[in-house]
Amino acid sequence: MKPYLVLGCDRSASRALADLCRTGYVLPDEVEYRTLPCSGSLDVLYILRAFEQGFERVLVLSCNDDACRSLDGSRRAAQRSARARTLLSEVGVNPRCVSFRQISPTMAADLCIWLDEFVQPLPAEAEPEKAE
Amino acid sequence: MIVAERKPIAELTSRLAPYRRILVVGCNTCVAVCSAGGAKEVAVTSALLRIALGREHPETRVDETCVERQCEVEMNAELAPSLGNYEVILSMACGVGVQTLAEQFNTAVVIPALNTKFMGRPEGLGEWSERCAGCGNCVLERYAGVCPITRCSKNLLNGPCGGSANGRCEVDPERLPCAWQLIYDRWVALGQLDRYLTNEPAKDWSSSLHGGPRRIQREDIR
Amino acid sequence: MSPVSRLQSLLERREFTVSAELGPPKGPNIEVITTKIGLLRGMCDAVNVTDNQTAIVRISSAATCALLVQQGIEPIMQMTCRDRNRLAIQADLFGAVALGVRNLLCLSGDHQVFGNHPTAKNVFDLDSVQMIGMVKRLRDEGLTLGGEPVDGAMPMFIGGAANPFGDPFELQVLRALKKANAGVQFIQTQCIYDMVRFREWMKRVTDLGIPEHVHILAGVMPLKSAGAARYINNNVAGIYVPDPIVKRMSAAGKGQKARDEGIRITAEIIEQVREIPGVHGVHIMAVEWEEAVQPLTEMAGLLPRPVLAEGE
Amino acid sequence: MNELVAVIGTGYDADCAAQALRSHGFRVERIVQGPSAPFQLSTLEGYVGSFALRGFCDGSLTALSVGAVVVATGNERVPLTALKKLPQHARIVSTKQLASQLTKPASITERASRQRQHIALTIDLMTPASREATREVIDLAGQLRDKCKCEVSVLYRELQVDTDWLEKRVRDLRAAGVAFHRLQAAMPEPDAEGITIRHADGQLRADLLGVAQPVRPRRDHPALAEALGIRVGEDGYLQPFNVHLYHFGGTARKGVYLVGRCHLDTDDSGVRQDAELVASQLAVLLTVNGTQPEAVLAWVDRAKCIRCLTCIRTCPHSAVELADAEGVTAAHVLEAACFGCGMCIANCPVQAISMRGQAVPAWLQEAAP
Repeated sequence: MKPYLVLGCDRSASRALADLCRTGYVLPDEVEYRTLPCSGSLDVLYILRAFEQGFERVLVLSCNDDACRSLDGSRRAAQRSARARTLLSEVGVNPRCVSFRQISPTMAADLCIWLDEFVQPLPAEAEPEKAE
Repeated sequence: MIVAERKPIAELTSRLAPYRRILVVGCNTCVAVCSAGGAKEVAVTSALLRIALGREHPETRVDETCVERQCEVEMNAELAPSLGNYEVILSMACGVGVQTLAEQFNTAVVIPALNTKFMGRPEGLGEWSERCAGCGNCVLERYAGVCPITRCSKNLLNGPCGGSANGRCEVDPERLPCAWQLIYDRWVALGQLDRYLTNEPAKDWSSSLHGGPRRIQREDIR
Repeated sequence: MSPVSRLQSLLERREFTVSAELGPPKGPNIEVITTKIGLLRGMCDAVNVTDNQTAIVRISSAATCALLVQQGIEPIMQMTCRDRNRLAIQADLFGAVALGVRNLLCLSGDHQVFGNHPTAKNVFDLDSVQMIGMVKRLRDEGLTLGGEPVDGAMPMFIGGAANPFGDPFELQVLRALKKANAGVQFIQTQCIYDMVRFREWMKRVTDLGIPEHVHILAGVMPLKSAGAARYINNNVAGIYVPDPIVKRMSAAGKGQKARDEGIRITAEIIEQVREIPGVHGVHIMAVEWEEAVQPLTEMAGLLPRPVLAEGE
Repeated sequence: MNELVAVIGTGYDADCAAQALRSHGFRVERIVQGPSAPFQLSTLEGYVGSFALRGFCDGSLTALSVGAVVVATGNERVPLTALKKLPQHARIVSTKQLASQLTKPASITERASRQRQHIALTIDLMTPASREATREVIDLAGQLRDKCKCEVSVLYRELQVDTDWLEKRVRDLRAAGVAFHRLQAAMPEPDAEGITIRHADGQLRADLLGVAQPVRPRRDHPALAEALGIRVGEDGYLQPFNVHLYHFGGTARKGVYLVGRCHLDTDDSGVRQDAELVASQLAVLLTVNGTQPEAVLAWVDRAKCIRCLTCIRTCPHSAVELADAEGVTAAHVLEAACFGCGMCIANCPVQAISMRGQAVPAWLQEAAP
């Protein structure tokens, strides 16, 4: 069982990841990558189910706001990630275990850094994070 | 339709803490349409309960099901055979559905998961607002189709009060339009402003809940 | 019908009347009332007692009015629809009349969200127009709203409120007519700062012939500071303090200087409203600042108040 | 496949669109939009290749079957009288008016020519520069210089020279003695003898000032967009900026295209290019291959659907409708219109929608309820 789950949009994150892998990059062992046809299809349930299944952290990767082919996908993905954080914090899961980032297909280098950060331990909480 | 909203999860988990076998029952009618108690919200709530309750008691079982209309005894009948497997039913219907389950299954513990809010309609995606207070004696004809009992914060039948400014109600200007502004605008549009000059007498509230719980009987149908 | 109260007598004699507001204490501390009576005695013709004003719980209007009667001050009892149904309103009215209260101001009442019990269930069984009609029936027909005879006479001078600064403007004009039709004898307005709008409202109600049957009492409220003016503009729906007044208050500075300027502005407003045909009196809402009434009435040339002969 | 294409709009943009479409073999139906137009558009139903454009004609509801819709309504020019800060003076005229007088006898331009007057032209006096205004001013400057032999100055806050053609024109004009100056914030000051205009290099005196009228989006865009199931951007032009759609005349609704100044800041030559681009895309799209469904599609389980309309309201592509089949009304995904984004799936309150198609990720197939 891998502890970390990445849900990435097929139109940006998956392409950036493919680029990255062409350079010889290998996903860290702890990370499972699942593709979404568009981040607008991100369902709050996908995130909740992931935690039920035993994942400890989820990273959602969507396109930039003006780069969603379906116009609202990135906005919806951001809002559904925020909703998942609120719901999870209600059941005692650290909301920082769900993160959301926007990416374009050409951002392989950034993705590399983000994935590296994603597998690091969560920094100690300075103060309770405000719900988005 | 009836519009409802899920109670905070913490309230549900504290009510459900003593139980290990839980059946979450949704309703696929009004509360599904307002995204509060259909199959989707049943799945979300159940997942959250499993995470919350399973932490201390991994043996906790949360099962999900939905009936078409929980206020109908016949539609709930399909639940009967499996109820023996559960200690508690978490009903994700409106208050009517919860009470129907409680009446129908007299040995079952039934807990409401939703707060039933109002009779209303969607205003675009993800937004619902109240339209009817069920007063039992509809006055809409006299107010150009805008209900002052429901939509005026003070239920004024001879409004507006002095707290109407720029079309908004002082009670919550961000969210509430002034009902009397809406009535006025409609009257002006319909050329019926003279209707305002008739003083509306004190309302007979006996037809509303104030007259006690209501019941309708139709002998021709019975 | 002969006048039932001093206020009614004076208005019918076409005296320009002065009434002032008295906010009862948030508990049974009669001393507060006595002190305020001391500040208002001789400064006005009647004292208006609020009924859980801004939905904050206080000693009841009826009890305060009864105390005023005992002390020889004529009260105007405010009664809201927010806290009482038709039974309670009529019961309290019987009691108030029995204790010597004669002037009544019928109000819808501020919504409870603005007060100190925002989780309360409101009543609003009646609205203010319906309450006015009910009181008129008690008095003129001797019948309760339910249709049964009233045991005893109900001499009452019936008042209502109006907000010339609320929206929709046309309804705020016509609503005064509805109240007049329901039986109101005097109308007290919301605090006036915006003379342009007030003049327009007066013109419209005069065109409807309302001042021929109904005495209009102009509401005024002295400002304590420029901050208070800005607070009103930002937070109180249906009152508007125009820019020039806010600027004058700012220019006056702080503390006593600002308070003096507030009183001066109010005195000027009183002088202006006095000139408007149909305005028969002024109602001073010096909320929790009853000390302002004396300098204000003095400056506005409203003193001394007329004295009624015995039995008048 | 219906090869009739509706072109909405009048004027140059719509003419270009119609011409380009005809040259690609389409039949074209011109639709005039506006309060006094004979056909009042109300809705666009259906999907690419099989649209029904519904509207009122002489008070009765009619429908036009088309394969695609091209919007070419253009933009609006702001009249100089609407520019509050601009002094209203006989010496200040619009560049459009100047251009129209060039060929007329006894016109202001003819007099200017006779008296060898100094004419100043501004590109972006009041609002940001547009390509249309830039092109108009550069063209006019050349004509005034060459035909009228006037002294000409061009004033700008921003000079958008982003095509080879324009660059060459500006170079030629400079060589021919046309002065180019950057505008200052101060407004031109007209008096009885002339106009004083301050600029970055000092100030100049001109006899006439030609002001290029600013452009703005048409104000009927929101209503038109709503009828067609597309969107208006924050700037008021059709289709918000989107890297997938913006430069290609496409919208989030398959088969609805935009040509020219209703969505782009462009000039006449840009409109012609845009029309050609859209026509060639439609030529590909309106063949059987072009309207093949996407590899992932939303699919509604009719038995589960409660007709709550959430999916219809959620879909950014107008790809879901209520449809009757076997006596049951339920949400139905129009495959030719669906982008497979799955937005409706996550919003469905009864989990009645799932993904179908060859490219559905394996984990999602397992996750389906």
